[in-house]
Amino acid sequence: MGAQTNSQAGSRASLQTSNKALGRDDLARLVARDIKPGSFVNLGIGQPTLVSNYLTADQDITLHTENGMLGMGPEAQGDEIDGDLINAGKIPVTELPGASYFHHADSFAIMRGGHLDICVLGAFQVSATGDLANWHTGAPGAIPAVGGAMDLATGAKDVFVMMTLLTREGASKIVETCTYPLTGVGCVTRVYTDKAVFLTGPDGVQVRETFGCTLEELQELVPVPLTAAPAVAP
Amino acid sequence: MGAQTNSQAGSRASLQTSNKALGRDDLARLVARDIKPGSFVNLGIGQPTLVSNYLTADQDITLHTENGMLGMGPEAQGDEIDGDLINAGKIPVTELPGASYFHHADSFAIMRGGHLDICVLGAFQVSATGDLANWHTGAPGAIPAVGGAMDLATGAKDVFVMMTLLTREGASKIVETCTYPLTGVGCVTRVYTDKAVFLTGPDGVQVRETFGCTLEELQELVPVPLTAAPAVAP
Amino acid sequence: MLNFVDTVADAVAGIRDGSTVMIGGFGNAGQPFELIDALMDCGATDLTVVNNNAGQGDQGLALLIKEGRVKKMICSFPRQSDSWHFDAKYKAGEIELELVPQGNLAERIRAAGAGIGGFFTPTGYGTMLAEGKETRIIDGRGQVFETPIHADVALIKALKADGKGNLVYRKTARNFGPIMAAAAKHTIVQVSEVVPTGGLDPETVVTPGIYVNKIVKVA
Amino acid sequence: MLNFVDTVADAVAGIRDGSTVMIGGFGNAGQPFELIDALMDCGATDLTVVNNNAGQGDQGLALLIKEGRVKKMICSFPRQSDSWHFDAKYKAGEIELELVPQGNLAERIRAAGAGIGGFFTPTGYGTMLAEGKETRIIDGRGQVFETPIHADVALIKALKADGKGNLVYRKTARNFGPIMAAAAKHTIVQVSEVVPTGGLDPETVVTPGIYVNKIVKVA
Repeated sequence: MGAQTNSQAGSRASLQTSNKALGRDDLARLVARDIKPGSFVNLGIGQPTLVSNYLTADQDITLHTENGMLGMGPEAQGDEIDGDLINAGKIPVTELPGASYFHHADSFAIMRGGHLDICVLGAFQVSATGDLANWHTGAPGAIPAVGGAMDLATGAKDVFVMMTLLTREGASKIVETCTYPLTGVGCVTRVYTDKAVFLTGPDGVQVRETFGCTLEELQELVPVPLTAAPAVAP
Repeated sequence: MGAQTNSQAGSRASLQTSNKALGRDDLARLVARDIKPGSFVNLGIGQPTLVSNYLTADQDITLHTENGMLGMGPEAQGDEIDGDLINAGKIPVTELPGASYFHHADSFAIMRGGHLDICVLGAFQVSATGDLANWHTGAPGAIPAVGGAMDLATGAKDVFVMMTLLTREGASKIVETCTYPLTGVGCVTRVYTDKAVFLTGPDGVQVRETFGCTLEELQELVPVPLTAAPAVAP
Repeated sequence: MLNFVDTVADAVAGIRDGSTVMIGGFGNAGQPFELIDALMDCGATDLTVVNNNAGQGDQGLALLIKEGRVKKMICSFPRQSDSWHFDAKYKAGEIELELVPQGNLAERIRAAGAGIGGFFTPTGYGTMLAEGKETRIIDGRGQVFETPIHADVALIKALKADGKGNLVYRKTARNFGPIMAAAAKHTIVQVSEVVPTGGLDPETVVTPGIYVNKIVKVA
Repeated sequence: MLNFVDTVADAVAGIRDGSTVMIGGFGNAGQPFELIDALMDCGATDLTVVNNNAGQGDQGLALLIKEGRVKKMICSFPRQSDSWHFDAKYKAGEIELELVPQGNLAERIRAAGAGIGGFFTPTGYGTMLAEGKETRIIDGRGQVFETPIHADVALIKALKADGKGNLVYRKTARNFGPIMAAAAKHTIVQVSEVVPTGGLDPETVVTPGIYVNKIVKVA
């Protein structure tokens, strides 16, 4: 499991950093390693929450939870469980030294004011220009619920998406134009999937590394033009 | 000095509640007695500050200072003086039990959000419809400075003005239309002067009581139509 | 005027049919359950309720919705695994929903308390939640005009109050309490403890008493 | 990234000519005098300064103005009994003044930190300070459109910082610190005391460390 997380080796010549697709935990570990030391980060509900399991003390990452806290610690266990100390997913969590509490408007000001270095979100679809769809299927009769997704998508300096590349039906979730209702326009900067890491933005979609496939094989799965990213540190 | 402060006696039949014009302290005492128990009040810099000398403990008035405090106490004396505890006039003050501190945006939210029951301000001019001019003479070359005057004028539920009725030159400061630059439009609800208490608003100018003059004598001084206010508790 | 009352029934007395009621809390943290139960018991109906969610399980706000007392929800996240009473009313067309991104919900409530007439925000721009709203490009970013959410009444939960109505909260239960207290004409607070005036450090007061109208201690 | 530095000179190193610099304080309370002196010494010029006032006496901001280092002041109350250096520059046409009602100043700074593109407020409506600005009637009240005030740098004073950069203030010295810290790209704080991480109660933190970049302890 060492090679695929050595992400700095992702050069044009050796895009493939794993000989098999990544599992959810491997992907979470990879995202965790890509987060710069000292960053302030919000991890979305669901798969992104796994990232916290792989952050190291050396990284000194401060986690934000939008219901009103910086310095959130791991999920609470046993006696630690306190109904007044929960995360955005309403799961009991813990408080780390140096934490702080604030009300909802102040908490969303942190997100909306561009103060978070990174948020990590799940997605239904990401477009070639970084549009995000992750809140609503748009299905007739579905009850919509948005929460803080739009604030995170438009507010954080970098928006990382974690998702499987393909739907259960085998369709690419990286698309030319999102067919699901949008969460934000042109906001996603990086997409972590089981088969590759993509960089998205105004210049189109670049591939930083692949897992268990070549760039050519990946291109066959994804309906937008892919190019290899220049070799740079993540 | 008892009669003129018995303001509830100000009926149509006996508008005159003092046989002489009021001094600054008498006026401050009168304003203080008119403030309803339990009110939250901001006293402007200068003459309005005198009002605090006449508030009683029974009234349980909470004073706001816009630099960031509720529960402001009297001016600090001797050892009480603390450079970190000042009022909007930058005078050292004291803290009463039950005080609270907040930052400037939160403090002005209290003012601008309509949460103060009363603010008391000085004025250059007040118009018949309650326009206020109190921040700028408009003189050529004068350096303008506004501070929190406009926020207080537009934000408080009731805006009381304290001023002499006449300028040094003998002109009425209650005017048809302000000639000085405005602080706020239609915001003043009551004007306390040395010669009378006026109620201003969309219905024109009503006189609640007079000091050392009759309504007729007052009308000769003031260039807008005056009527006697219906006898009601202040 | 600040009043300390003895019962939650006294606390909610006077809430009228047709009122807009803000209810604090995010999940169970900060939910004023006892005040919501009292609102249920007092009979007020035709309510517009502002809350992050739209009720969970068979308690509190969910029951108010079940009983048809809520004509409209303003919230960010109505659909949850146990929001069945809302779901049923919504699918039956018996409740109106104004869905608001959570940050816009918080900022609009804050705007009401702070006397702001409206504001532009990038959140929601280009999405279906901005449809029909005024937009403009500011500094190169698309932004949406959002208006304040005022309320007749706020029901919130705090940890402690002093005799002046100053409030402190506990951990993430703080959430919507401070902004709802400022946005409502009449703020009703349930607290775990009332301390004498002077018993809270002025540096640590989160909601100044100016925003509080009624306080009830709940065991 | 948060850095603790040893000297005020290190703290202000890197402030460039032409920067917009917010300076905390109201009167002397909360004025970061040592940081202002260091800004004086570092030589940065052509500055736009955001402060409630425009310098008093012969110290701090007044000296920066006297030395011609400030091209523009954004403030609410420049004219004071001892604002002679500003007065002279202003009368000589050597300094630009953007006069802002104090609440608009605070709210515009807050808007910058909170990602708001602009807002409508009744303050200033119908006055000369609204001339040339967009207005509209909202709920029957005239309102003026105001835009956020961003800054490159904020210089503020707090009482204590912990190892994470969380700040608490003291009494009315809090004033502009919290909102300026959020509105500036780079926030530099002078404190009286640095305590270990964990040494501040999380309930009482006023400025979370996310808003702080450099901290220097001043004796």
